[in-house]
Amino acid sequence: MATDVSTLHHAPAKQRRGWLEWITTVDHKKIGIMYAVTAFLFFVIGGLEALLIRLQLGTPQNALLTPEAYNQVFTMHGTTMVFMAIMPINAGFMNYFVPLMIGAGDMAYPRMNAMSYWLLLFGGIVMYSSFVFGGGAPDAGWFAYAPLTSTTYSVTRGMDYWVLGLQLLGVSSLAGSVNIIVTIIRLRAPGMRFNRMPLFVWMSFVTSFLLIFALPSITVGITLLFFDRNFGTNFFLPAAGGDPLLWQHLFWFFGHPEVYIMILPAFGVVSEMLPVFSRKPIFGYEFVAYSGVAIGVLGFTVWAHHMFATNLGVIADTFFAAASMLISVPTGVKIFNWLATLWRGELRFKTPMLFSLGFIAMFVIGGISGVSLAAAPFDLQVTDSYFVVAHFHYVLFGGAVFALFGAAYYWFPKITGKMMSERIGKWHFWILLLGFNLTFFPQHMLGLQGMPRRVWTYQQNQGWDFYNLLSTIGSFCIAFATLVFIVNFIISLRKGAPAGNDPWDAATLEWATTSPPPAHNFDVEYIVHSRRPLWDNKYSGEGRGMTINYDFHPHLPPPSYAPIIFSFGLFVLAYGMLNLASAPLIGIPIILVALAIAFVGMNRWVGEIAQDPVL
Amino acid sequence: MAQAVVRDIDKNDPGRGLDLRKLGMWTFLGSEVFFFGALVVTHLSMRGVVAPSSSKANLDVTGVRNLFGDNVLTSILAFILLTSSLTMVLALDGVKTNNQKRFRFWLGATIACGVIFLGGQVYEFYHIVHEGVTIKNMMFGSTFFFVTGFHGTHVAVGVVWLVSLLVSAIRHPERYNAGNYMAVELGGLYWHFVDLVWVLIFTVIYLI
Amino acid sequence: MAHGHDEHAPIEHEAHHSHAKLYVIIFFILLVMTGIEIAIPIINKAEIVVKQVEVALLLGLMTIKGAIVMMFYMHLKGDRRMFGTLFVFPIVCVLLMMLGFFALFQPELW
Amino acid sequence: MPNRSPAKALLRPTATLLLGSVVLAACGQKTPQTTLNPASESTRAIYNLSELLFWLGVVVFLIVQTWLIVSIIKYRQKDSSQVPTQIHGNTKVEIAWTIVPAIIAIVIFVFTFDTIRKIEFMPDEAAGNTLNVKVIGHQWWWEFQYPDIKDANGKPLVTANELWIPSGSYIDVKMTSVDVIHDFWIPGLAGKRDVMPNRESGLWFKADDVADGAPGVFWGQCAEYCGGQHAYMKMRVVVASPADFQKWSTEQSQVAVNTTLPESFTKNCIGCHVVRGTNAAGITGPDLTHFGGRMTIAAGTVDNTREHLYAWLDDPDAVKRGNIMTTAIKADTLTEAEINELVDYLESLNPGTSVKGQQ
Repeated sequence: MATDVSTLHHAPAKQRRGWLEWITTVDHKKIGIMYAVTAFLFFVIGGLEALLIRLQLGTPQNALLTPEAYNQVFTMHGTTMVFMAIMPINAGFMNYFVPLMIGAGDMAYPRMNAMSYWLLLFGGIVMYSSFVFGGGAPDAGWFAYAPLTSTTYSVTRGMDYWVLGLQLLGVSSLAGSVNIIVTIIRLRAPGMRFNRMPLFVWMSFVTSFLLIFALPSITVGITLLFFDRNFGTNFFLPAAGGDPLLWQHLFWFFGHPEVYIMILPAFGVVSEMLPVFSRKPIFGYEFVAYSGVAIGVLGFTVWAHHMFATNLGVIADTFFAAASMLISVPTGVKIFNWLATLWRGELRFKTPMLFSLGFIAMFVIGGISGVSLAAAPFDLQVTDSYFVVAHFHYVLFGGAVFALFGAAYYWFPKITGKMMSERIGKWHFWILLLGFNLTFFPQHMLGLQGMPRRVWTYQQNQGWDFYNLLSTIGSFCIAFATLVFIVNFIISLRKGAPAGNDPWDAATLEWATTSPPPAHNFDVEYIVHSRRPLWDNKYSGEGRGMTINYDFHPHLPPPSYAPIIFSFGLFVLAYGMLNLASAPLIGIPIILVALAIAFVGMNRWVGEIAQDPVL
Repeated sequence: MAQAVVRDIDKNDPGRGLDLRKLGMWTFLGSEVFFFGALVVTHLSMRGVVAPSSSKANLDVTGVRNLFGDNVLTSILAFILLTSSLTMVLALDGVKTNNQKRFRFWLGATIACGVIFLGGQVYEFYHIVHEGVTIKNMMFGSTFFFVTGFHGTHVAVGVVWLVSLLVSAIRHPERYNAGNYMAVELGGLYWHFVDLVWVLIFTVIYLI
Repeated sequence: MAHGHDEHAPIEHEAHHSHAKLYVIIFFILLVMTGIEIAIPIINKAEIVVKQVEVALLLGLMTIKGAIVMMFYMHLKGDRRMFGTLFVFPIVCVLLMMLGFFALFQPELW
Repeated sequence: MPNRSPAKALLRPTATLLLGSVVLAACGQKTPQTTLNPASESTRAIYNLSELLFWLGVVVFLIVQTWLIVSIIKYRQKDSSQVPTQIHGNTKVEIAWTIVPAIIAIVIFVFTFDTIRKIEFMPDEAAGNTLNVKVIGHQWWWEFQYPDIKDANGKPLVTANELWIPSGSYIDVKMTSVDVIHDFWIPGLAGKRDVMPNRESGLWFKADDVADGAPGVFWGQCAEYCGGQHAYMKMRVVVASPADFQKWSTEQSQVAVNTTLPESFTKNCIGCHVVRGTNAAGITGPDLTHFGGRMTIAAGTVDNTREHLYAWLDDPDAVKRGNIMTTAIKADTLTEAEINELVDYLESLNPGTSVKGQQ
């Protein structure tokens, strides 16, 4: 820190080539790409698990999967999609675009950013290695209700892998969120006041706060669970006085905000795309931004609506029903503002726009079923039935996944410098829309006809056969649509038309730099004067949206091995913890090795900070 | 000229010129508040539970709490941690006033207090386990060791942090002065937070 | 635009003014309050005041102690507002949630 | 509505879809576990609430989709060089559409609260007309106890997987679990309630009247994921007229109609099962005293017929993989003769009043 920063400005950073370039990178754009690609791989894995589920349920009394296999598959499907697909895809887009949209050169802590990514990858590996080393994957459902998670009822090591995988993913998310928050508070370009930030940045900001406030609760929960399973405590074991409901409180206090953690970035992306393709500003910027904040705050007061069936009592039922319904107000405001953004615009139906419109149409259905679930008595009939499965897929697939596919089409030109094929993109959209509705709409009916969720099979002649078959057919349409996307991605990556800096005639700062952006993002510093700096410069006159400061010295920290070494130490530590109670003679040496690796990484890291005062 | 424009335009921004690492530290501590909140809720809602089949089933909360006597040991620990907060802030005062000697002395004193606190906690745990309350055999023990253990872990991390700070301060004295004290301030913030948690734990677990 | 370093710092900064005296005074205030805290349950063994009042007294003292540590030792008093907001907002949230949790689910604890 | 024709265009497919599912349900498709055919006061109250929710949902759905489709048709880009008027917002309009969802939410809340009141508090008139039932969840079957009805030994009457109740009475259900969390759900009669270990939860319901000799059968199922065979933790609820119920309960509280245990039963079964009037007194498995009259085997997994029972005793793991009986009976544990002997005996345990085979 004694080093004068100015001497570092033009020092050429050592660039490594090939795969080492990716392993050592601290560039938020490369990290964002790694996040997105890894998350997409997990999305595909989770999708294959979903296909297995649908194949098994396509016909009554099917024997494709044993109950044990089915239970592991649906548990891993949920866990994968929530923690390893949607959350990290969001994190990937945030990583790539938050700094660009606020006119910053990088994230606040580039090395910590790399660590967040590596912990995501390692956490996923820990979780999936349970298939190989754990005697079976986790099998207690993604919300892992005690005491089904105890060693009595979940006899494989799967749940221990689940706990340790989640711990790594939790550290990853916590570090990533602190990074985003600090980046947004501190690194906004001059003049980009909070109420001028792009709405995607706003939603990233809110999401990150939700994460740092919600994660501790599940961290405590899974640590207690780990102690119950390994060190003989009885927190959740009713036979010894423990309380399974405590788990539900700890889990859902995290779990409900988690829903908004997954959907708010999608709201943000849609709020970026709709105005661009309507060629109008977002209608009611403040209402859209603050309703996001309101959703975030209210999200912490509704966790027990997942527990209506546990006999909470009239007072708690009433409170949580009311609070949950209240959330429909800011959500409704957002939807109306999006619709008003379209009104009297000049709509261009490019693929990202199609996905945004599809998002609105589908999300509304999920919202309506969501409000009905908040009505506690109705919830008592349909909770834990396929109606709930339909509801949250309309929210998380029809909502988040549609928006994120849209974002992929929207930002692909910026990331790669090439356009994605519009023709294939439209095929992708329509097949996905069809397949999605075919898969999940019948599930409303299934729930109303009394089919519980998480059943590995069912008997015929209960009025469920036809809807299940439809749903299974639909799921293959979704799989096919995803294949179309992958094909489009590969073709466009190779032969896509050159994109240019600003292919969509957009409004925000990421389109002011080249596609793909240089390592330091911007050659100049922008001084922002409006919410749509680029648009206003184009349409209201040069200098109305932003002015340029040429006296600008971008500085980037050099590539570093420290983050991956440190993360690898934590990764090894997870396996040490797994063996600590069952085989201490193996576990303790592994832990010591792991701590040594982590120490090496940390030591390097501290040394690098001393050279270059950025975490 | 451009710099002047920047300054002017940023005048009212709440994020203007904040130290990056300090910002991150406060954000992280905000998250830690929720962490200890969840732990304390767990303790409060579970500590009174008497296990139906526990070997110490007849020992209820009052019975266990008698093990603490009139909290003599805990009161001493509270006193030590309080003192360590004073020494920590004096160490920061030392570096801010370019007084290397005071800085290192008080930093060393803080570390010493931390180590004594940990020793005291180990002794306390030993004593309680000796009386037959373990993390396994009753709910009070489980939650008590869990909450205080997590706090102790935080203290231990703090001690390691401050030791590495002290080593660095001795090896590179030029890095710590009135213009460059953020590393000390960050360590201090963490340390005071741990003290703050003890203020909470001391009241909620031992006194109430 | 380097990260977080507006001031291109010369190596030797002018020394700040020392606040050691204030810190020691604060320490003694905290010490006295802790002493009162410890004394309350011992004195009240005879049930001079009802348990609820005792608990309220202890929680009140705890809050004041915490606030003093935050304001003076963690320098929130006089520091930039953003830091305090980032820390105090979660504290307020956690307290409200705890109140809500115990009111709705563990009313017997009151 | 600003534009009529698209609204109409949307109404038709919606109606078709809704009608379609009703038709589907009506023609030949049995839906024994449906929530849409309430047969008790509380489920009717819930059904009424869900109708309100449905129609409000349809209105919101139509408004949003119409608005969306009209915008798409009306404002598609005509001239790529044209920049539309830049509208940034309109505070009055936005306040309006903040208030409108709030009003809808309040309306829903008022009806929700009313329904909560209706289904949570048992009415005063229930006093004197209440039957207590205790539900105990096991992995993966249901135990039912009637504290008000004593069996021949003076203990509460116990049955398994088939709950008989009198119509017109208030059924006060208390429940708990011996292992993990289950959930008691008979969609036609009551909403879900978690069945938790070490805790007692409860609900009440009052089934609609049925005629003498024409009991109604309702299907129910565990609704909280409870491990391997969560899918086959089913139950049947038989709503009988008070007279029929009286007859049934009198029969049920007797000892078994056949108290001569075959040797293979003594050898293999009495450790886990009760047959009242004999020395079979195990409590791990379901009470078998009047097994022959029950509708299903293995908690609703298969119908109670000789063939199914034979298959079940031959290899329970093949019928319901992983259930606790597989720890005692493997594929080769029993000989053919023993199985036939057991089937004969178990099917003989039928006291008379039964709805077996008539669902």
